[in-house]
Amino acid sequence: MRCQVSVLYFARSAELAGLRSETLSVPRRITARQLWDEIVRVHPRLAVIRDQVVFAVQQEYVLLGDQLLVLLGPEM
Amino acid sequence: MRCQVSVLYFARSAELAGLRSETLSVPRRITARQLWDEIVRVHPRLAVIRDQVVFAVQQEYVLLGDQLLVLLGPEM
Amino acid sequence: MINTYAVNGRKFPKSFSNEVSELVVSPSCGAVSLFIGITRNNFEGKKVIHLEYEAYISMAETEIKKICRNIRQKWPSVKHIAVHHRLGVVPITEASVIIAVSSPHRAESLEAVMYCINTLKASVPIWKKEIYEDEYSWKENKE
Amino acid sequence: MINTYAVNGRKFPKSFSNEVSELVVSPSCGAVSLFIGITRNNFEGKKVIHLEYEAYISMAETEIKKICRNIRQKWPSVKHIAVHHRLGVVPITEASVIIAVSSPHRAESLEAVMYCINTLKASVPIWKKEIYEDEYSWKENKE
Repeated sequence: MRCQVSVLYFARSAELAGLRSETLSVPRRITARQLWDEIVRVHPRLAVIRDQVVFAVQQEYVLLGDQLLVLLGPEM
Repeated sequence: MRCQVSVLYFARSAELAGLRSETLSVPRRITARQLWDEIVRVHPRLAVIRDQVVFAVQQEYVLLGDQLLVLLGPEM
Repeated sequence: MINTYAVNGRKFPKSFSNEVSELVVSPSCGAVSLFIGITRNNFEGKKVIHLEYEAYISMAETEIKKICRNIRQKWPSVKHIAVHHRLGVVPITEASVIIAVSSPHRAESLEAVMYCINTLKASVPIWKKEIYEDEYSWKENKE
Repeated sequence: MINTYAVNGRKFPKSFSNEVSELVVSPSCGAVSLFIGITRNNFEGKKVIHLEYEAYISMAETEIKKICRNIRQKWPSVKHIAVHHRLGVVPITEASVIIAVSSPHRAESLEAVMYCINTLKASVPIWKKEIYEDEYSWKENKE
């Protein structure tokens, strides 16, 4: 099962992605690291900031690890 | 040998002494404690603040102890 | 007890630090402490032309709310807290962030302001772009 | 590097905290920290009507000069220091003392302001008379 998530980009990530927000379709059951990888698949230039990126889901910071995300709202 | 010193009173000590400054004649060789005692002899009401008084000679704080003061200037 | 906070592109008016400090004054408080973060003209020896701030505004405000909550837990006597962060271009010698905290005695407001700016820099999603003479660099807002 | 200090009976003008913070702003400084000491309406449960400050002015300025010297030894990166203490009657919610310190990075100005107000209270010959509804009390300026 997939769901639509709204992705916001800020600062350098917005410059690398070339846009500030978009909607992506991703699996509903997904880890933080897998979600990042999905995003990098769409925007390969983001790969360079993997080690510095600050990542938040539903306005909560998450590490790029194996924890499973609960994607509910439209916002990520 | 005695010398003239100018004594300034502030806050509660000014209220107790009933004046804000005066000139006293005191021995030139005198300890801090003796100097305080000379002042209290002139203004007995000051005795009550002995334990709280902040005492400065030539703009330097001194404790009411046995150290000998060097009275040079007119100001104490 | 009032928390005032704002993260937006509005330029701080002249004497804004005064306005912010007046926001937190209270008859029961003997102390107001302020911190003002200002664009400075250099970073690690490079000449900075100006800074440009960008935020995830709604999340930034949520994080500032958390900081206010933590301050009130750590220093229950703190009365009012005000946090204002400007976004967009901030020229040299102009303020980008102003924090003010009031409390009955001085220690609490001083410590709370220090905690507030340090935690804001560490946890609030605001980024700054340092514009040098011929290049620029995006930073987390840590410095 | 400028030290500005004054201990006198002049009432602080409106937006004085702003003026004092502007005194210390410098293009090389990213941080200005301020402390404002204010007359509050109570002391140990007693209702305070106003405070009255008195100082041994020349010695107070000498002691403040010493504090500035110590700040520059402890935090060599500190740029400007401003210390203003008002004397005479200070009504509730009005400021009696304003301290501002600038530095390139925030830690130094924050720590220096904290040191400055703590040391000022401990070592500068300024006394305050707390006027209650039906009595008064002279204090060293420690609180």
